[in-house]
Amino acid sequence: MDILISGLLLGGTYALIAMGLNLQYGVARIMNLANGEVLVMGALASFLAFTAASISPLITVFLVAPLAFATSWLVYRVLLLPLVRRARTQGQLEVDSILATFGMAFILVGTMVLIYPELFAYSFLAVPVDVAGTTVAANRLVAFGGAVAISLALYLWLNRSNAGLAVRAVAVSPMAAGLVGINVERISALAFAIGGTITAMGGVLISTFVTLDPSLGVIFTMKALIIVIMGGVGDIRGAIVAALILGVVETAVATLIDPGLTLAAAYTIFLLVLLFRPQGLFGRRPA
Amino acid sequence: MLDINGLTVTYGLHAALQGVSLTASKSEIVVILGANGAGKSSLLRAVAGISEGTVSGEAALAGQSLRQMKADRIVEAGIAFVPEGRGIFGDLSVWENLMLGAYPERARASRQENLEKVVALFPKLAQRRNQTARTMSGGEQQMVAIGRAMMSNPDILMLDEPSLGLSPLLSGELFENLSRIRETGIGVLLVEQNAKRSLAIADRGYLIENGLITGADTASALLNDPAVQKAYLGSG
Amino acid sequence: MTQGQPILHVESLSKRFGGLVAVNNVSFQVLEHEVMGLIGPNGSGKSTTMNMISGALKPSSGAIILKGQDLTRKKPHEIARSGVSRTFQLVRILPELTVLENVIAGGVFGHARRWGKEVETFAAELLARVGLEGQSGKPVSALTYIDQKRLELARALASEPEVLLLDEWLAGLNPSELTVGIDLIASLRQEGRTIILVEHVMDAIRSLCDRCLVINSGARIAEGTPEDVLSDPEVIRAYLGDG
Amino acid sequence: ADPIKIGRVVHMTGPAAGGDAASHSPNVELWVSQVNGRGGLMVGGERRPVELVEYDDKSNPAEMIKAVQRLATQDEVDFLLTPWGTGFNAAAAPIFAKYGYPQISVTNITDEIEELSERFPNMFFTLGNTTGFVEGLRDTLNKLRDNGAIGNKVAMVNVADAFGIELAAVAREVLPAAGYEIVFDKSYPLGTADLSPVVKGAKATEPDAFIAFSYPPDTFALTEQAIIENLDVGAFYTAVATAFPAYAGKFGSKIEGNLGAGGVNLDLEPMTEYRTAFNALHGNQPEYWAAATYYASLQVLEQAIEGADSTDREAVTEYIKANSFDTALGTISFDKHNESKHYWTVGQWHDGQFNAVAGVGVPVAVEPVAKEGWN
Amino acid sequence: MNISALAMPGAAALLAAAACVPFVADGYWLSIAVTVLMYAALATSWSLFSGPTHYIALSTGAFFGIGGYLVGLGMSDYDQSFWAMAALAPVVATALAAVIGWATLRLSGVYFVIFTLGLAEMVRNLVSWVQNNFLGSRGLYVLTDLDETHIYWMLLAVLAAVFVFGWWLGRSRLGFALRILGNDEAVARHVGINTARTKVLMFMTTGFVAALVGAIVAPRYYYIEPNVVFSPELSFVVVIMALLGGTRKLYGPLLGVLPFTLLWEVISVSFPNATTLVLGLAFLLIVYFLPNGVTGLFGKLLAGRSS
Ligand SMILES: Nc1ncnc2c1ncn2[C@@H]1O[C@H](COP(=O)(O)OP(=O)(O)OP(=O)(O)O)[C@@H](O)[C@H]1O
Ligand SMILES: Nc1ncnc2c1ncn2[C@@H]1O[C@H](COP(=O)(O)OP(=O)(O)OP(=O)(O)O)[C@@H](O)[C@H]1O
Ligand SMILES: CC(C)C[C@H](N)C(=O)O
Ligand SMILES: [Mg+2]
Ligand SMILES: [Mg+2]
Repeated sequence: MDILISGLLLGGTYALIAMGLNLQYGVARIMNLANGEVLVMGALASFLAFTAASISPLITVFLVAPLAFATSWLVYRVLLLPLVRRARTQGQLEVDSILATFGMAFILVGTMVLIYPELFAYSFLAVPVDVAGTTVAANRLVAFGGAVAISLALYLWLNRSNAGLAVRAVAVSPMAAGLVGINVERISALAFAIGGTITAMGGVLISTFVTLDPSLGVIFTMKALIIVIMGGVGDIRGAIVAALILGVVETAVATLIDPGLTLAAAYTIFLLVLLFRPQGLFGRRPA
Repeated sequence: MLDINGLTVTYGLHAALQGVSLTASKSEIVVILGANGAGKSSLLRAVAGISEGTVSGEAALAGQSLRQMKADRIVEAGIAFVPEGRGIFGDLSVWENLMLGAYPERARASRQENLEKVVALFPKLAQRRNQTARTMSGGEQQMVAIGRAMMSNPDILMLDEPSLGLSPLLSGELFENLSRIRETGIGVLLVEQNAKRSLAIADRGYLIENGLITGADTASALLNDPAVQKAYLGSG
Repeated sequence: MTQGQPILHVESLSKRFGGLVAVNNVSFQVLEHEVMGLIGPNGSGKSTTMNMISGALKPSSGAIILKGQDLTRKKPHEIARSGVSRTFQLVRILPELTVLENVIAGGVFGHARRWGKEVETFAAELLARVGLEGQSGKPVSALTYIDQKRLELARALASEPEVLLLDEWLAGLNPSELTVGIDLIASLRQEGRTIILVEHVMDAIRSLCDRCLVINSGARIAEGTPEDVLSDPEVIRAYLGDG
Repeated sequence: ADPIKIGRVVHMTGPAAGGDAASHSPNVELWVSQVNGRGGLMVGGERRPVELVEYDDKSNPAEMIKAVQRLATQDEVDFLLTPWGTGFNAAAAPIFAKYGYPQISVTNITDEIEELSERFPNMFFTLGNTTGFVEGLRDTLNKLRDNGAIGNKVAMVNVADAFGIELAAVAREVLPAAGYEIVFDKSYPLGTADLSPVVKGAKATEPDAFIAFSYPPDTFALTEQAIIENLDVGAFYTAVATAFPAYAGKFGSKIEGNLGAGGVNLDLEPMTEYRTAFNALHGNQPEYWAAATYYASLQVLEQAIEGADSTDREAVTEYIKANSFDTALGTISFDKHNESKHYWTVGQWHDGQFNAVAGVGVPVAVEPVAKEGWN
Repeated sequence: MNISALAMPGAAALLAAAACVPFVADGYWLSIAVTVLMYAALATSWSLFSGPTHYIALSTGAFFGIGGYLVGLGMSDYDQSFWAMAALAPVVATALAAVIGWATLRLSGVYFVIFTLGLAEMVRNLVSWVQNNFLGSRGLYVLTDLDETHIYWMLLAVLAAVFVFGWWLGRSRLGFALRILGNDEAVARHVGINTARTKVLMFMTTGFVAALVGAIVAPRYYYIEPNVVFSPELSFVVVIMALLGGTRKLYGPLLGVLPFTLLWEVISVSFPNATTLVLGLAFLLIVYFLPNGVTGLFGKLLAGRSS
């Protein structure tokens, strides 16, 4: 029980880390290596707002969203679209976007170091809450709530709205999407921007219980990539399920076996999933 | 309706299409015949706005130029395209494919009406509405692709080798269906290898060789032209 | 050339994808020097059968035996070495290799293995054989569609296979090209190659096959000479239509 | 007059950046502004200003080596400041030695001091050694045990990285030898997202003391989890970053009585002077551990240059070995292994300040007290 | 014919010239040269596998780390000589590469990329855990009498060996199989190539070289920390340098490493306070203005001159 609850909470955190990237990679076909840095940016914003102006992260989360959306949109239109347009194959785009977003990650880290080079440490809702007999931190619970709300909203949007249908169509086949009158570039930009927004919002929520510094982004990027791949590229359910599995497995291993083996366990699960379902939990077979 | 004028497509240094002009109207089937690599697909892809090459020349639908438009605007203008290899959403259901067909604004109002037309034409699509498109057989996928194109309420439907890989039975059905589509008032611009069958249902035809139009006539005239018979009807 | 002994035995072959039975308990034999047609409606399991013989798919049950050698559980490269060559339903050429290298690729690792000057000479001969002489230095992207098909055929021949699998090799050719294609396969038949042919082009089936197997929904519905099976009412109903 | 060129390699980004930004950089700024405020260092009868040349290595040792080489051979700096981190100081040692620069290392905690100083006679050690640190912790625990504040049961965790592994390995010998029973002993990887299983596991063993040989992000995470879980122990120790003002900034009064690596004696007059000057320049407090020692290392360099009355590196190195220096830590000198046996090992938070409660060769102003809950 | 006739003596002359660098370069330039050689060896061997197969392996950091770590561990804790450990480390890494190669064979494309990216993390964690629980070391010092000159020569030898191997590979069946595999794996299988074995073999080769390089440069670091030797950044940098140079030619990666290292250096020196930021900008510029890497640019220049 203990393990399950803590594990699910951790899984919620992972979902926050991975959902945005899943949209960006699944729909806009950009393997965004600056994903972690965007998350840390969100955390930095939250930290500065909290310490300098005593703004609660729960407010910052909504302040950050439009900003992240606008910048991500711009980044896609200005920096990434030229790469998408010139790429002849998916492989070429992958290489180009790895190089470009790696550069962006550097730029973001460099910028954050100029703004605030030390640890972003503040305390928000660090109070115990009892959930079915397990003590958990309120801030983690809030973040979990955020993860649930965001994934629910995302799921409904993707499956119930016209724009969501278009997003899924682009994820499946950009070429075919163009042929049914979907403006692929606009939808891709939209998906990329929403992905960036979710990641930045995740950063705000995560900063309430994780102490970060400007250089930690790469850790989140790696985790996010693993979750996205494990869940199946372009599938929101997959990312969420994979995140929860990882959360529970890591907690179980840390509690029952040895905390030193959590990451090893995570990778083992990852490998097992890929060996038995090479396309990821909810992924599509390669055509 | 669709007027193509001096259309040229080049891939790098190679000119696949060199100043091609042709027209297609509503309620007619126009077939384009040509050897492999003659530039037929290049032509359709350029009109549909998904050419990988450099396009120059003019293409207009009802007087509205399509040249500067992206694929999605062209669909909006009234041209639907079924590419070689069908280009359906393999991972979505049959029904979702059809619904996506009605994504363009011009098609939203008449969605129900078009859906009825499509289902009347391909009853199987209604039976298999929840099947993942990828798991359908080749012929069924072709129905999905054509049905989806019709859902966008087009004035002109362009098809690139729709009978490729279909069994004799299914390709027979396909050509019948094309005639029926014409009856609904849609113009059909068709690229086919199966010259005999396509000329049999077509109103007019064009011959294209090495990127140039080398002949244009009514379908029946083409069918009886000895040169055409030799080159495209395999009467040897 | 006269037909010889059976060299390929397919016994009770089945393939299931989840709930779908794509190939259902199919058995047949292929004789040496024979061209056997495998026809049937779309989705009837032809490609799946070919994929199992070439090892691309693992059979769910049944056996495939080539010249006494059990290929059922073998990997594709092992099967290729045992003497099975194939082309693909959608042409698959190696885009970054030259025309000649594409053919060499077939002759280095497969059934008959050559290397160095020897394989180059042999590959050049094969290119001439399929009508591509003088094109060996070209990048493959410069080839027309039919030439790409020729190239794929030359690659498949380069290992001197015991059995050649052609899956809709003629699809997409226009009538005049089709004539050329049919002639090319006919000349292979003359040489005494053993071929399994999947086609929807009835002219080709009629003129090329010694014998035909018709399947529908994964199961055999007819077998015999092209004339016989193509006039079989069941085959007409399921496959040909009355058109 | 001719400026004296001083080189430094900074970790602006990467895993070592946070430590550098907290313990080194602001002190370098402070020292340069003070020295140049005086008109420079007094050498050969004239004041020569200090000119700083800095490069960023992004926490990459290969980059650092290149940058140090560049400082030595291209910029031809007169002196080099030492980099942040044990590994970086080790990697830099051969180059410092090759060009004869004195290397007054600070953030460099190791038990290999003897061997290193033999190999690199220019290398000095100021922040203590691994065993010293663990012994300081043991002595602190002993005092608390003697007071009856804690019993013998110790839960120990460590970050599975060189620093944490090394300290934990020493502790596994030192603590049992002093009669402690290690009831919980686990490591966790750097970058672990959720440390609640660790704290829960430790709590389940009902320890009297909790010891974590931790790094900055996990120092924060472990403390927060302990608060959430209400881990009620008489001694709660975390390692690197406990001494950072950000630690108090985050947890406020809840960390009253927390123990941690480092600490300084706030009653020492030179320490107060240093902290006041720091605050005047930067508008905040320096951290309570290596910052003062790093500043002291700069003072040592300053006094050695002026004392040797030369920028000759050999002369300065000899001067450092032979003399004692008045620094923010008080008067310090180096033993035959170039080690300054003047350092604090354990500090404790009290009223928003982190006071040393154990040290080697330095006065300690306060005695450790038991931690009484998380309020 | 002309060019290849010149290639051998040309390469030999180049090698001889490179061997003399330590006699003329001062410490700084030598350390740049060491860096160049290190990355050149890593990037070239990386592209032997990843170039033709298009499998972007991000495992360099893992194998490099194993090399450095084993040297540190052996010398610090087991009193082994540097030479013994430098010989052992690549063998261990190769064995590990074999196991991982077999386990991940079914992964293609991006799945393989991500797995290899995680590999360095996983190995670092396992190694740390083992050390923590069973070895309990006290800091891994690599104290040798080797200086940068020796390291330079060793790396040069490794690089030369990698080039010779690459040259041989380009003419061998294995190399040809690799090219086919990179074009179309299904075709490769059906023409009789044991794609699994081919991939694993090459993966092992890159693992071997990376570990060897890691072992050789370990004395340069003096102190081995898992979180430094198992750096994911290294994996990325190697890939980026190789892609920048172009992976189609054997010398491609070298053409990436050289300008990249120098650019990196220029930026570090010119923008000491914003190195990372400016590097990021430089990266973007490279991606936009050098889409085909340095060899692509070369090709263009050559084509431009001949036409
Ligand atoms: N994306 C492309 N890049 C470069 N060349 C191309 C491209 N697409 C087509 N070509 C070339 O342009 C010419 C015309 O090709 P196109 O596909 O239009 O012919 P087609 O008449 O449709 O032939 P098929 O009957 O084989 O479909 C061919 O030589 C082909 O190789
Ligand atoms: N990988 C797969 N997963 C699920 N179903 C599959 C798979 N491959 C084939 N099928 C299904 O198996 C059946 C047989 O397919 P197969 O490709 O063998 O048909 P075919 O006879 O070659 O048809 P065509 O003439 O259209 O090429 C089809 O219903 C198809 O949808
Ligand atoms: C004193 C310390 C902060 C040293 C640092 N943890 C290191 O070992 O690199
Ligand atoms: Mg075409
Ligand atoms: Mg088939």
